[in-house]
Amino acid sequence: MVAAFIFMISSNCNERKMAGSAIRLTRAFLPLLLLALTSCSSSETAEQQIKLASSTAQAAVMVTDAWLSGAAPPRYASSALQSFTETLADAGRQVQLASPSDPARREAVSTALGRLSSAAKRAQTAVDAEQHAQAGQAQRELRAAQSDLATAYRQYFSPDR
Amino acid sequence: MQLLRDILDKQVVDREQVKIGKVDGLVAELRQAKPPRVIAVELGSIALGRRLGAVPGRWAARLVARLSGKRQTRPHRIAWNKVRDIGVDIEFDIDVRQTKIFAWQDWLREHVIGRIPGA
Amino acid sequence: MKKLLEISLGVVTSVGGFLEVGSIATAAQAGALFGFQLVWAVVLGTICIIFLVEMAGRFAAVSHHTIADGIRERFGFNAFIWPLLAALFVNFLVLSAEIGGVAIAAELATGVGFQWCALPVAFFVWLLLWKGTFGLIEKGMSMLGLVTLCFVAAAVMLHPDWKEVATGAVPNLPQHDTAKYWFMAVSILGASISPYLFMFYSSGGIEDQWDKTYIGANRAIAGLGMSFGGGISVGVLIVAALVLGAHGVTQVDDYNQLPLMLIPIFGFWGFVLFVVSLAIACFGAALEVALQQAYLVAQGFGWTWGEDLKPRDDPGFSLVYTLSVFLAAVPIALGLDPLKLTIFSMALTAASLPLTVVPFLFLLNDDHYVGEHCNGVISNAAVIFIIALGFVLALVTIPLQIFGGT
Amino acid sequence: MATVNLDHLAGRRLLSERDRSIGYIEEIIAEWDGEDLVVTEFHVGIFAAFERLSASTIGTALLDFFGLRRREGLYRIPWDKIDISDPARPRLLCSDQELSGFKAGSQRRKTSR
Repeated sequence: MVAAFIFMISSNCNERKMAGSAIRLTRAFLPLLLLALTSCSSSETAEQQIKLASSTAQAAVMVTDAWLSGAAPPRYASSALQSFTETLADAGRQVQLASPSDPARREAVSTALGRLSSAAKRAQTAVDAEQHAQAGQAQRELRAAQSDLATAYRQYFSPDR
Repeated sequence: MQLLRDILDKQVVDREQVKIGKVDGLVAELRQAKPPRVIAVELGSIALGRRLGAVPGRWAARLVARLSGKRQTRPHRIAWNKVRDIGVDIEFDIDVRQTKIFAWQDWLREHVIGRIPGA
Repeated sequence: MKKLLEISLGVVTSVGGFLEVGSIATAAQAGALFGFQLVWAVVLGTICIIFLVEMAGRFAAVSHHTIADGIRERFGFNAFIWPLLAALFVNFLVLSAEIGGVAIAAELATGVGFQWCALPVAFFVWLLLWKGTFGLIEKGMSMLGLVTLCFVAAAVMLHPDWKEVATGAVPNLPQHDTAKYWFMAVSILGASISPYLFMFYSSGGIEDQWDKTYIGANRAIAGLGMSFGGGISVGVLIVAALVLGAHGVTQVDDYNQLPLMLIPIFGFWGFVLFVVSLAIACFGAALEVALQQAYLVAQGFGWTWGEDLKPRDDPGFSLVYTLSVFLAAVPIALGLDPLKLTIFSMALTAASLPLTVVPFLFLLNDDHYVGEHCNGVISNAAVIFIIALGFVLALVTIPLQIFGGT
Repeated sequence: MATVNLDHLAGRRLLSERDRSIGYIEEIIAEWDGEDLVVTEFHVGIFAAFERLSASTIGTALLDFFGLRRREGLYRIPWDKIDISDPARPRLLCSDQELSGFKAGSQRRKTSR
């Protein structure tokens, strides 16, 4: 973009040369752009996945809360919880794929993530079935698994051992 | 008058102030032992294509020929002696409806836009 | 009295034009992850857009030409083609994002997946452009857009620590997630300083038949309107910080998280308000961006244009917005995540700024066009600053996209 | 009748008789001769686009700022000293010696409008 602008100012000088450089420019930028687009999903580290999962779990708690108090329409709550379940499950898979420096620690994290994901799933089922008690239980489960995750996270990144 | 600065690329309007296009090209006549004389302005995609270079110019001409169904096409020209006012816009003493400049817009109106309800 | 009415109407209009999916999404993400730390980006972006909008309006009022006209006529076709292509591409992404925003609102309201809503949304946008007048689109939609003030109300009701908000208004360095911080700052700036906004504004000046008597009104509208718009963005940011961030929802990567901003404050009505705000803000912006695509092409090539004309009287113009709207709906209909697209397109908008802002420096000092109403020292300094900012943003966007992108 | 597109001359490199590059065509000056608008001279220099932009005060201010206005090598060449029959390859029709007589002084701005 910048280079294109420089062309603009030095402009009219040689139009065909300009067009040629522009093509070269695009050729240079296209891979970068593609890289930028694709890197969004692939370059996430375990740490980012855990942060994302923790945030998503909190959102699941909030949605369940909102549904329990009648503030969120069931359709929205259900599809939001479904989406959060998928995000959590996906985070679990990503952590599994992360560098296996210490399998025990990684296992703790991915267990916590699995627990979160299934709790979110249960919350969604409860919302679909309009069972408030179950939803409340799923919410407590989410909170518990959340603190598991926090512990596992601290161990995962602790410097000792 | 500075032709590139004050004429080229300026808005062209007809005598009814209808916006016709921009001055996409400027044609001069070469004369024996006399300075070149500006004889017309050119408008349209062919003139624009040519400004980007010979190759885009040929593409534009081929595309226009294909779309209009004619074998060969040239840029639209308005004779310079019709010029009436040169300001921020350049006004020509013509009526755009009597030229072929808006032929494609007319075609579009008749075949596409006009067929959609509510146009 | 009539002028006062004009001004207030204009202010309402620009408030409506300011807030769209980009400003909502970027402010929500920034607030959730960084609290009030990025308020400065909204403030800076708002100040920049005030200057640009004021200049675009003044240029239109004095010269009866739009900024796009001016770029083509002054710089020539061979130079114009670059900002033209850049703006068409960026606007395409933004339009797509706006259609996606309305589609998300529709999904939240009805439960029908957003990709199924994209084409119907595009159809409604097109229908309003096809049948509506400029006044209807500009004033009608923006009046409805005032519903977004609910974010400001929510922010006030949360009793934020205003001193902390004010501290955030001063640029500061991040304590964590450095790449993400700067990426968000770039996205917020891109969402605030949108080329479509000031280019559309100058076309609007022509559509509303402004002349030199509007210079004062224009100044007031630009200043007040954009400040109010920026105020609403800050409102979104505060709400996101105090609701989402405070509950530990720091990564707003899923549009399902967005309604949670207002639910804890207004209950069920919070959900409704959010959906309505999102739908209206994005719908209005979609109308404006689609029109801007048509303005850009028609003005660049000198065709007859005007939203008040019947489509059969400016077929070329009508064709451009028709194609723009439906093409932009395609990525959403194919299931591209609207939130991701929004953030990406806002960063790209920021990167495209130099191409569209540099011409201001020349056009607003050209006595051929603006005569005695050319830029003063302050305005010129502002443009030069924005250009410099634009260059920095253009240089950092791609690396940040890779390292800090969502 | 031989015609030529003046717009194609914009920004073209001008070569001398001995294929030396003189500069780029920055501007074409025309004057009214009765009913006719005739080309009188060409401005040839090292910057192609700036001539157009110089219509704006900031344009000239920028040029001054970067010290580009008192550049060497801006020529104002009369119409009959350049062969423009092929606008993609304009050619100078006079000797280098004659050319140096066309070098513009600092008062060159006066031609505008």
